[in-house]
Amino acid sequence: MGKGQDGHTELGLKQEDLLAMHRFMLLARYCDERQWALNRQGKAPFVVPVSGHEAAQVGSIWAFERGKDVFCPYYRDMALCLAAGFTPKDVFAGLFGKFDDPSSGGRQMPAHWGSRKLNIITGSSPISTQILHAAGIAYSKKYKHEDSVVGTWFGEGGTSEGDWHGAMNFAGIHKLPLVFFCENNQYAISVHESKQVAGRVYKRAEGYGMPGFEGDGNDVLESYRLAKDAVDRARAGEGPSLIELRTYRFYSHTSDDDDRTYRSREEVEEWRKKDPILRFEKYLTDADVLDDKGLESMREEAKSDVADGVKQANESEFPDPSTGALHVFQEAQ
Amino acid sequence: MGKGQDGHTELGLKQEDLLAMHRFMLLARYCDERQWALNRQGKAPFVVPVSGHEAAQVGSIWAFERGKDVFCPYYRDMALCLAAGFTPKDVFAGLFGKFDDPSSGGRQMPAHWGSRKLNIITGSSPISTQILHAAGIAYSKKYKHEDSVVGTWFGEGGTSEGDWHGAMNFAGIHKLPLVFFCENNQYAISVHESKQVAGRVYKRAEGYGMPGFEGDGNDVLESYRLAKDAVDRARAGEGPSLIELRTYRFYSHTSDDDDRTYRSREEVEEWRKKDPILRFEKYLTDADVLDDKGLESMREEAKSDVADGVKQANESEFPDPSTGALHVFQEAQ
Amino acid sequence: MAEKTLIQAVHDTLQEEMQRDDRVIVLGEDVGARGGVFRATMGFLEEFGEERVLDTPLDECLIAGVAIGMALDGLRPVAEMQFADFIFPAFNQIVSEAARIRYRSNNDFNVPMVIRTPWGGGVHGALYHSQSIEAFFAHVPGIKVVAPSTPYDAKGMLIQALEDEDPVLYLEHKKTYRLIKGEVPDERYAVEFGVAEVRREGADLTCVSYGLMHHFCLEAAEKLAGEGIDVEVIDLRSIYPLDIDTVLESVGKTGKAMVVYEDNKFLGVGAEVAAQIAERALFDLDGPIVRIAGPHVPAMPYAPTLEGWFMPNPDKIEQEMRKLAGF
Amino acid sequence: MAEKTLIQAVHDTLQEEMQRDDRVIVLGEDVGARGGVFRATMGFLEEFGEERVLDTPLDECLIAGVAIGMALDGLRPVAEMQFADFIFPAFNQIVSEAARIRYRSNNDFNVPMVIRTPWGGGVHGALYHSQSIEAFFAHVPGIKVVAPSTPYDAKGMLIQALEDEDPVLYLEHKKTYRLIKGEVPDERYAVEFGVAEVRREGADLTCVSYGLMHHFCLEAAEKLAGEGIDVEVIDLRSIYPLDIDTVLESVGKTGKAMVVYEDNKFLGVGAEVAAQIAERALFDLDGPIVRIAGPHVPAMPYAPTLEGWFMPNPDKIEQEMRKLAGF
Ligand SMILES: Cc1ncc(C[n+]2csc(CCOP(=O)(O)OP(=O)(O)O)c2C)c(N)n1
Ligand SMILES: Cc1ncc(C[n+]2csc(CCOP(=O)(O)OP(=O)(O)O)c2C)c(N)n1
Ligand SMILES: [Mg+2]
Ligand SMILES: [Mg+2]
Repeated sequence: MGKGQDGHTELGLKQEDLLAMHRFMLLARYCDERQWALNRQGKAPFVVPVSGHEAAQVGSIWAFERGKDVFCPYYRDMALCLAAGFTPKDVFAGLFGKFDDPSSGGRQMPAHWGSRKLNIITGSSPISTQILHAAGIAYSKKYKHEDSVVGTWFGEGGTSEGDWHGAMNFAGIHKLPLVFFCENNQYAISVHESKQVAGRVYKRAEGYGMPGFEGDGNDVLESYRLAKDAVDRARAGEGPSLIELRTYRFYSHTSDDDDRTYRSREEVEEWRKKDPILRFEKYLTDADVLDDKGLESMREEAKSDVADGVKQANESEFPDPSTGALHVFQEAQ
Repeated sequence: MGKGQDGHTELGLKQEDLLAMHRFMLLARYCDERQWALNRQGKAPFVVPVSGHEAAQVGSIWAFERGKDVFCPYYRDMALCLAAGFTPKDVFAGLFGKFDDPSSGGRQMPAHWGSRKLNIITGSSPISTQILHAAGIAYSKKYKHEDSVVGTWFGEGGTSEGDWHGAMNFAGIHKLPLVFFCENNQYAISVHESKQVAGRVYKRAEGYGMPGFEGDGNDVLESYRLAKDAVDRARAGEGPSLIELRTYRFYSHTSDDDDRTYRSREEVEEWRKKDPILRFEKYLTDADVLDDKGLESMREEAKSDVADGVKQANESEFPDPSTGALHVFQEAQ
Repeated sequence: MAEKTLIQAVHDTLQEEMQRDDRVIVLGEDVGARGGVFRATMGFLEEFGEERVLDTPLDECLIAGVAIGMALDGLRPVAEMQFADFIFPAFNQIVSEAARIRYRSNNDFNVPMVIRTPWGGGVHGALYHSQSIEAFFAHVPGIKVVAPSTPYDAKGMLIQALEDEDPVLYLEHKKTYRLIKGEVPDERYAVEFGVAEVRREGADLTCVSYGLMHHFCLEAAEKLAGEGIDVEVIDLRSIYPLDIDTVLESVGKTGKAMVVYEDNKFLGVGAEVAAQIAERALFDLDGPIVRIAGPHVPAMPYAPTLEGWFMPNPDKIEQEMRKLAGF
Repeated sequence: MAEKTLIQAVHDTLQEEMQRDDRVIVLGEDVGARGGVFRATMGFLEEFGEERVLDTPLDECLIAGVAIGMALDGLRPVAEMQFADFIFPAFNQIVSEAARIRYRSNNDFNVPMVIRTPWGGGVHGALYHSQSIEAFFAHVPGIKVVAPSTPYDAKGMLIQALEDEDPVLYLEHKKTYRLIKGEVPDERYAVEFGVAEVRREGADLTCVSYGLMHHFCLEAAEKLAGEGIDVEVIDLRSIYPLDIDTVLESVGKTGKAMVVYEDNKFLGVGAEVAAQIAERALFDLDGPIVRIAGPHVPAMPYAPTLEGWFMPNPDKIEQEMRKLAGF
């Protein structure tokens, strides 16, 4: 945890922050477990897991001001989107492709997050395109003299596309209020980091004239701390930062993948021991924020919220086929 | 010059190297002056100047083994291509778009170099595409256990495209026998380096796991020294390097440009004083390689070779229109 | 009302739009001090400052992606691609992102951006400064593609593009930049997309084209008039949406159709026009649907002999018109 | 001779070609330990080693550009784009480089590379895992585009692609991967490009298609046979070069033509086929040239209700065939 048992106070976090952060991590974890179960039952053809990344996501978004700042996440960021305002029902409406999926009304695959209301910019499948949108939005904020900060998230695989390079370069040149977060889980589907990234991601920051940091993405407070410093710098007009949060995904890349072809069971086990949620639970009890009973009741509450979300999403409808032709362009008024 | 008056001996260069290097710089300079004159006379609709870059180009290619190593230059590299085997006649056949233009038989604009015979890979207009070709060729050389080294050249503007990023990353991952040369003349047409490159080009090397160096591109021996070390490392299996050679172009970007809109005359004058050819002439006299008479006769010889080249290219034919449809695909045998 | 060249019309309109709406911002390579390599943004830097007249790094993917971000945040970016031939690094951002964002977000987001770019040949630009790109993008649902051929339309369609709530690819034929002059009203007006213009009426043959070719077709038609061949010449102006009704109406009258375009023939815009005629007006026809287009080679070569060989020109068009009229 | 699925045919052919020629090298995302997300290179890493079975960074521009370099240096790279939808970052390298290198260098250089990619819908892939991309590339002179629809052709055309001295885009419809089985001879053979195959003879109507749609067309044709409507079904197989002669011959016999494709209609492959018929065989026709294709929306949505709405299917095709036959 790096800062001892009252690390969070030093970071300016209150108990209610800790509880809320923990709640979103739990919600994400249980949504994930439920979506896999639904997948096995044949009720969800496609699943993108988040487990393992919860701390990196919740910690980093916690540094932003919701309602004012803007987020360009990627498909892995379920915990982040929950913390930004998605409900479990929203997640499952997307999973099932129902008409009230807030991201796309059932048009996109699950985990293609987006919501104008929540300042989560619509995402697509092609990797890393959102990073340039983030740069454009950050430029616009600066141009309009709004003091919003933009955050964008991507995997270490995402750093390979030209879009990443362009956005880093542009943000560096214009000292944009933008924070780049790399959730480095060491694999892009099956491709190991060593075949993906020459050198190290965070070390590239200097070449773009911005500071780069590496942190433990399984530590929600460390993720928060690095993010907070970067967001503060950005808001103060001191420009962009790159933060690399090392983590691991517990499951296969998606339900279409089988990670046994490329990751040893030992390696997966090793990382499961570093479970960011277990780790934060230990912090919470050590810091006397919660006792075992408190932890347990938070778990129960989160589970039940997730179950409710599944139920509501289940009861909702598929989009009407007659709507398929709508919204290619603005409809004639 | 950095190394004092016998710098070249320490670098392993013989007098004949120096004379040849000087000759190619002169040829390039006079070709350039002639093509501008032809442009003014309405005899060459399009001109890409090289003046100012001669030392960076000749110095860097001198570190390679011609006939064995492979070159992926860009349009600015006339001096480099002359040193690699182009004749002045070849240059002007390309300038006029004649059938015996070795690069393209008059199909491409001038300065789109290429020659299978000379291991100069065909280049195009879209910036930076050649850098990935260089990476693929370097991979192929390694795959085939040939000990050729590949060199690729580009402007600082060229570092902005995703192709550059991809090639740097790929070369770093696979420790390819490849040297990247950035001829940084501080402008991409009118766009100043400060709006083009966040941070510094050579400093980006580390982020790709390779060494990066900065050198004075108006110093042919320094350009050679940096290139030689890098080529040696590459040939020894120690992987790629990035070398940034700072220089300046004396003329407008091309004959379609007018640099007075974006460069002060003072700045241009300042850099003209650092003329790489004058500088090398001083070195050659200081090192007693040539006296003034020797310099003068080299100039005369180069000028007359250029005049001959213009004459020959003038006498040659335009491609026959009936050939326009050929070579889209391999012709049926 | 003043007579302007096409490039002047673009320049002045953009300037006026920037004066009236500070959401409008231009970005691209050399749009600043240089004023654009074709001078479309000449003087803008001085007038609007470097934040609104943004010289970007040499990265078209960045230009498009950043413009999308600006549009998502409420600005009206006008992104310049220095030459149409260099738009391809931005293909993914334009096709996968700009064009799909409204649809994929179920109308939650939209991308009101304009991409301007000089296209077309006949200027000794060789393979990479002469290309036609309209067919690639007109094929993509979610983006509009327009190609004004007169200064009047250049103004009206640029204003329309800026008012559009969706991405517009606005193509400027570079050979027409200074070649084509025309009256441009001072007041602000929009030219609707998806409305073709019959610029010459005729009874014998319908000729459909756009861009520089449209002017060549008019020229050819004028010559044939002397021979008593009366060609109706339609300027599509907008490639997508395509005003097929105007074309069909004309074909219903003339019974003969040809499409002239500079792009290579295969899957060029003429293919779609011909296919729609063949689908909807087959029995109006008393001659084959003729397409005159560039040969199937990768854009036009540099040598004057080869460039001439590549380009459709008024003579070639005139011959084909005569042939079809006599069918 | 063995019965294989289409994906097996691709896998086995690639494996055999690598065994016989060590210039053949595969590269792409997850082609190594993962064996490709569709298992096209399963077991290759173990057999050929990681230098020949090259897991690349997540950068399609890199994949194409590096493959071009390899081809220029004498290798025979087979680059995999994980999904056709993700080929766009490589658009510039493919269109500006691979396709133009022979022409621009006046035959001095050439690029014998193969790009394999899974395309098409009907697999719950939504907007970005369902796209058709053939029209973009078939429009580009200098690259060949093929789309085998049977395991037999998958083998023969992959071998042909590897023997070709120019770039080939080899499209594998992902819905056919396991759905379509067929006999595949053990010996090595090539299926020539530019030769369409009449897979069902008929006198009343010519139906042209490729990929998954070809199988749907066969299905629809079989159903109509019971009603006495006799449809000739042509599998184009190769989009460029396009075997228009086979199509024209058939149309000369039936007098009616339809083209079925999954891509959106506007400037899709059907536009070119229709235009060529309209240009060369207009007076053979006694019905409009019908195109059945996807609607003009940015690829197919995820929800089953919407996916079903988007995709042409045997029923829709059957109805259109009946309508046209009765014209
Ligand atoms: C342009 C593009 N190419 C390929 C893919 C297929 N793909 C989806 S996710 C992925 C791996 C991404 O890895 P990383 O960025 O590390 O994120 P992670 O999944 O590990 O969180 C790949 C190759 C894609 N979606 N888009
Ligand atoms: C993809 C692409 N975009 C834009 C251009 C237009 N263009 C040609 S050269 C150039 C500037 C290049 O600058 P730099 O790389 O620094 O090289 P220099 O000319 O200074 O030697 C530009 C923008 C192009 N050729 N290709
Ligand atoms: Mg990863
Ligand atoms: Mg430069």
